Amino acid sequence: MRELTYAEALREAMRMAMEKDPSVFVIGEDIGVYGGAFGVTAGLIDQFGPERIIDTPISEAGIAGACVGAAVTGMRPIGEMQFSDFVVLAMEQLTLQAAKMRFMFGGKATVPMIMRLAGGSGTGAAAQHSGSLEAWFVNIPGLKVVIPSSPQDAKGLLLASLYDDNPVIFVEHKLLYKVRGPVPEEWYTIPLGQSHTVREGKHLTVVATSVEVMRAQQAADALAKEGIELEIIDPRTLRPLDIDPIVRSVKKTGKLLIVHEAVKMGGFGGEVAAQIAESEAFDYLDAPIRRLAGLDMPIPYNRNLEYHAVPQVENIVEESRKLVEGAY
Amino acid sequence: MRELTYAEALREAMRMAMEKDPSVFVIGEDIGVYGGAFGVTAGLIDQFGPERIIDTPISEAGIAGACVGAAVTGMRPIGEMQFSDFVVLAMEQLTLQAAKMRFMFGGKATVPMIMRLAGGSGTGAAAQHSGSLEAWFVNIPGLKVVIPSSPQDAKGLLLASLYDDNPVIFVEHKLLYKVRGPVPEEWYTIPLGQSHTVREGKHLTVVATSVEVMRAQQAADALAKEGIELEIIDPRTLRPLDIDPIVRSVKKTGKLLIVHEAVKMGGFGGEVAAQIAESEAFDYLDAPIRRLAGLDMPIPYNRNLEYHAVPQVENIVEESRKLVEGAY
Amino acid sequence: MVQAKTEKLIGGIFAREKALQLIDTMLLVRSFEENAEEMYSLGKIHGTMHLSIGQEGVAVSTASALRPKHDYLLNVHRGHGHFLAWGGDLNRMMAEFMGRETGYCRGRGGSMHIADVEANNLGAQGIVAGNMPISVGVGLSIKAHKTDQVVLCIFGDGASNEGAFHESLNMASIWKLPVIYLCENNAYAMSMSIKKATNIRHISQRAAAYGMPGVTVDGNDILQVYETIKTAAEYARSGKGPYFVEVETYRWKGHSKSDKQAYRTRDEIKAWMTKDPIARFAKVLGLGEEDLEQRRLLAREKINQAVEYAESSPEPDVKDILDGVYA
Amino acid sequence: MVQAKTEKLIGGIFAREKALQLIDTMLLVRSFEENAEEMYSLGKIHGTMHLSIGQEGVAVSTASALRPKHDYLLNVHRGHGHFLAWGGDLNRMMAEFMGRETGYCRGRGGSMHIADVEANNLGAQGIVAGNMPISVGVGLSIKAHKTDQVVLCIFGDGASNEGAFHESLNMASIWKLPVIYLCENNAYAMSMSIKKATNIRHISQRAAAYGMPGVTVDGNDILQVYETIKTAAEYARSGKGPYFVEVETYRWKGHSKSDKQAYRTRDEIKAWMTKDPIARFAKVLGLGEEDLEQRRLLAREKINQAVEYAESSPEPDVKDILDGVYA
Ligand SMILES: Cc1ncc(C[n+]2csc(CCOP(=O)(O)OP(=O)(O)O)c2C)c(N)n1
Ligand SMILES: Cc1ncc(C[n+]2csc(CCOP(=O)(O)OP(=O)(O)O)c2C)c(N)n1
Ligand SMILES: [Mg+2]
Ligand SMILES: [Mg+2]
Repeated sequence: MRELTYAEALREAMRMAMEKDPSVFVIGEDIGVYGGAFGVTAGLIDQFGPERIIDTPISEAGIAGACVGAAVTGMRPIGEMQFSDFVVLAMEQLTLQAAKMRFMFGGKATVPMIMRLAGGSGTGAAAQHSGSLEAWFVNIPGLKVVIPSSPQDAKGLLLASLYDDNPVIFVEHKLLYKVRGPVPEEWYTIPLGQSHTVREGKHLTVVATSVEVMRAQQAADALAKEGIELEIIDPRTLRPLDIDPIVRSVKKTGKLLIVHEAVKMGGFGGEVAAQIAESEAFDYLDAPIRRLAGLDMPIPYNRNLEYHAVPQVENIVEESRKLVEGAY
Repeated sequence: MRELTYAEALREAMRMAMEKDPSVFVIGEDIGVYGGAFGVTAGLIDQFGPERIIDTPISEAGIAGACVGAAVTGMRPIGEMQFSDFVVLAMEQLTLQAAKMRFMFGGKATVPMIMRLAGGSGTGAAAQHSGSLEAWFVNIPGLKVVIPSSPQDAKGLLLASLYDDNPVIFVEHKLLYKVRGPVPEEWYTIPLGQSHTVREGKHLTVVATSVEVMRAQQAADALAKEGIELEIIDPRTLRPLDIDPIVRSVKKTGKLLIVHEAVKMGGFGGEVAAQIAESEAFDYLDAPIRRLAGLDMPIPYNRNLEYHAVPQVENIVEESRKLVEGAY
Repeated sequence: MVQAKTEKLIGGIFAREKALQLIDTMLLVRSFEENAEEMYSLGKIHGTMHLSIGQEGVAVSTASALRPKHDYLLNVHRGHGHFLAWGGDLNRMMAEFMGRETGYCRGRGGSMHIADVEANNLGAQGIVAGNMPISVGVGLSIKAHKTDQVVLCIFGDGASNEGAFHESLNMASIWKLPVIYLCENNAYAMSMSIKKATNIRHISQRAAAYGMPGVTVDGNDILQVYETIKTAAEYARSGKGPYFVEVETYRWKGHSKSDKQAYRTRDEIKAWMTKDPIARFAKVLGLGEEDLEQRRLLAREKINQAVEYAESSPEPDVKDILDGVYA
Repeated sequence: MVQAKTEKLIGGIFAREKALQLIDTMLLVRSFEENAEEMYSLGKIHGTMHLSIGQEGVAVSTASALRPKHDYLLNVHRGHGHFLAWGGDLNRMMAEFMGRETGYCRGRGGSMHIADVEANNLGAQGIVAGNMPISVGVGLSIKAHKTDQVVLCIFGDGASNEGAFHESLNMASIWKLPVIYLCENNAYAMSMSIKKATNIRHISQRAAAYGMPGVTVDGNDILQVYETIKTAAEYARSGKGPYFVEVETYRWKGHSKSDKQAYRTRDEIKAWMTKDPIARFAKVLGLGEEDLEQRRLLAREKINQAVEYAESSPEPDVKDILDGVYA
């Protein structure tokens, strides 16, 4: 199949949507001639013009509000937070307005919008430009939270999010933008709320998200040589969470490792662990549930420290081995 | 011992601190002559004047920034968010500045500030004035998160937070403000990071926070008549979390129920469940870990719906009974 | 001066019939709130609410200068008057206040979130200035749909110190969005006097920071507000961009239920009560007290009927508790 | 005119010695950034950085009009010049850029977060306008401690559209806090022209919205900036409150490493390069090219020594990775 980078796949999804549907527009900082800080929207302004690829002043709350107001009056806006960290400035519009509006109005309004966040560490951007904040949104009813880990998922999930009538927080990862993979040329959607079993295996269930899915796959390749088979599941949507495939997998493997880049304490992994611990899979667990996640610290500038602040392939290999060999 | 309400206990702590230490001041909306939306700061302005009890314009980011800037230059500010929901407008200052400043500066700055949040539902204030957002802050290294459930804890934890050199998010509950309880008259502190076993019992460990501690105690009284003994543990500090007493308790009871008002999905309960599921207590569990928490919805206006949106005494009674009777 | 205006208006644009409707709507709003206050103290309404008694003139004059249901309304927390002036149905409004299934928001929203989406009334607002960023999006939507609608975005003096105010007015201005920013300056934000909260004489001076026209008018002078909003609406509809209108008015009652009003004097309140927009406009129309009393009774009657309607309406069923969270 | 000023300054307040120091600091800043850019392309520095080449005049004139170390600095992301002008040590600065343990932030902060807390330099800022709410708190702290310090809060044109700008200026004004708000208007916020981002001619016009004095001056005219900051500082120190200074300048380089600069023309850049603050001030001082070259070489030499220092400094030890998260 034809290959695209994750960034190109996102761009293609936006282009197809805008060609088909005049109610779709993109709004954010430097997304026009600049093409976005990570080039995701490169060239779109040439095709759709400044009325539909809207460059904004540096006003994140304004960007979010522009999406909310347009969505509730019939548009399907796609907002961009240049770095996911900046969403801290848009929390009021996203969590008190977009997420609650439909409910507060007795189910009589819809807010079909997407807010794209460029998240994650690994580029030396330090503590204020490397955040992984998805767990915040998972705690907010009314929102959906999508976090693609491959070019194919990026396109299919973006198109599905666009035609979901609820506000969607779409969490991307800077290190994935340049990753290439097969992407169907046609219009396709990947339903929200469907976990994806990326790799089958019988010794250990690994639930990973975003960039950690890629790392888990590399770890699995390495462990396969030792005869250890990982089953990797990517939830892809964190809210709603499709837990059943994970339950089934844990019943098969008896072991669960959860891997994400976000800080462990209070991170999304806790929710997965809790749901498994209260599920029927609980009786099949023959080892404690383990979480491998970001260290309890902001992302440091120094390259080496930054590398060690989040789970890398070798950490997944080691932790998986320990679990399978019964170290816990 | 002399009894005070939770609000009075908080006020006494602030008064004692301000009498002793000129670097302490309080800043927020309508905390002066109005005395605060819930009367917590009533009368303080008469004693300390408008320079130390600072009424602000409606500018939550500004309030948070005022605390950050004052704290890093030698003051010990206490900020107030009139309703916890409004903290969504201060997330940048709290999570990107206050929480990370010390680390980003190589450990060379301290930010000793408190941000008090009036949280929770039960007053008919509806979806934008009833939030329980503590889980967000638990995912942010650099912050401490304190959530008192009684007047005695309120005073002791506030004084401890004030003399902790890190930024503290101090989560209060509207329904607790009028609750009375014994409060020592002297200056005392309750160390941050110490769980409190509120009640001993052998059949089931209940981890509860804030208003749910009170409800859990009432549930325990009811169940005691049936011979079911709950052991209730209040973490009191969510970050850092003192998990050991919970681990010990679960090893004793073999069962764990986590109760909080915040929405279950992505809530703090997941972190507790995960830490127990990866602890040595895991092998002692003879039932799945259960969480009783807010329904997956914004808080509704209608009184009856609002009541049913969060765990009440009867829900805790029923869930505890099921767990003890082996329904899961 | 006002008299002159009156003649012109009563004669021309503004038929006496319409003027009388405004009086009746003001009376309805006031009765509604007096009743709501009473029901609250009787425990029939819970939560909190923000009464606009003394400010009714702004609501009726503004709505009458616009095209309710065609234009968009982004209402404020102190918005009962605007809700009714926008054509809100009294029964369904009362039902919402009493948390009934027949209310505008099926009892889920209450006073702070009451909305009538079909009428392009996008709801009252629980967050100060929370509707301002939304106004930018609605404005973009109107531009995209190429209609001649405008957005009426209402907020108080206190909202003018929120960051959202700044970002929104700037965006609306650079993109020439059809938004009327109506600032109801009632002198206080809860307990905070606008004199202490800012260092300027008129909030409308801030419009200049965005290259936007801004004016300040007497909010209790119905005809003046009416004309100003008309001007603003023409400006916005013609594609020139947003327009900022500050109206000076005053709330007679406390901010909400918990207010002891230690921050202001009885005299100040009394002084403002002499500027009652209802009495003032009645005078302009040469309406006598008995005539007014007649109309007041009719308003009360409507309120009583609405209460009956609401009280006989069902409460939401707990089994439907999750309704409306997701589409 | 400038000549006149110069005489006065060079003669009086502003000894020729000091003027020559400013030249040397500007040369140092420029060499530092030229070097940093090169090291970046060689992969010796990672992450991102924001070069201020072309804007050095603002940094040296501002710091020289204040009392570095006594006053407080809330620096901006494009703040290398201000850092050095505030008295930053070249070696420890270079070490920070290279992520070494000997750096100001032990290699944890890098260009965007470099701080020197002992010198009351409270750090560069990764968040646009993120330092503005903090300026309010530092101002309150100065008031509480009753010192004659001022806060220098630096930000760009783009920051003036953030909500934080609005809330902070308003609070600083109503409480008369000793803050100098220095807006470095270099015409663009990343790719966004200030002409598109706002609807006003000068950002300083916004000061009026807070009842604060505001002026706009040529940021590449060292003497003018120096005098303006002096005035602002006296105003702030005397308890009159905050002061807003907009300096018009221009960045010669791209916004950061990823910038193709499709949003501006070569001609525009060329035109601004003729307004080089270093060349201009050298002219004012009657400094010849060979003299200047001499000084340039001295600056380069210092840079090379700093690079040696940094390269011979240890990287942080991974076992200390959690250091500094909590006090
Ligand atoms: C972001 C936010 N901060 C604070 C509040 C609490 N609050 C509700 S109304 C109000 C006063 C608003 O004053 P103003 O804007 O002047 O409107 P008024 O009530 O005077 O009509 C406050 C502080 C809120 N609802 N939202
Ligand atoms: C809140 C926030 N939004 C966006 C960014 C990304 N960003 C960094 S610098 C910059 C441009 C800032 O422009 P300006 O304030 O004019 O300063 P300049 O870079 O021109 O010196 C942007 C958009 C950020 N760091 N923080
Ligand atoms: Mg007001
Ligand atoms: Mg700029």
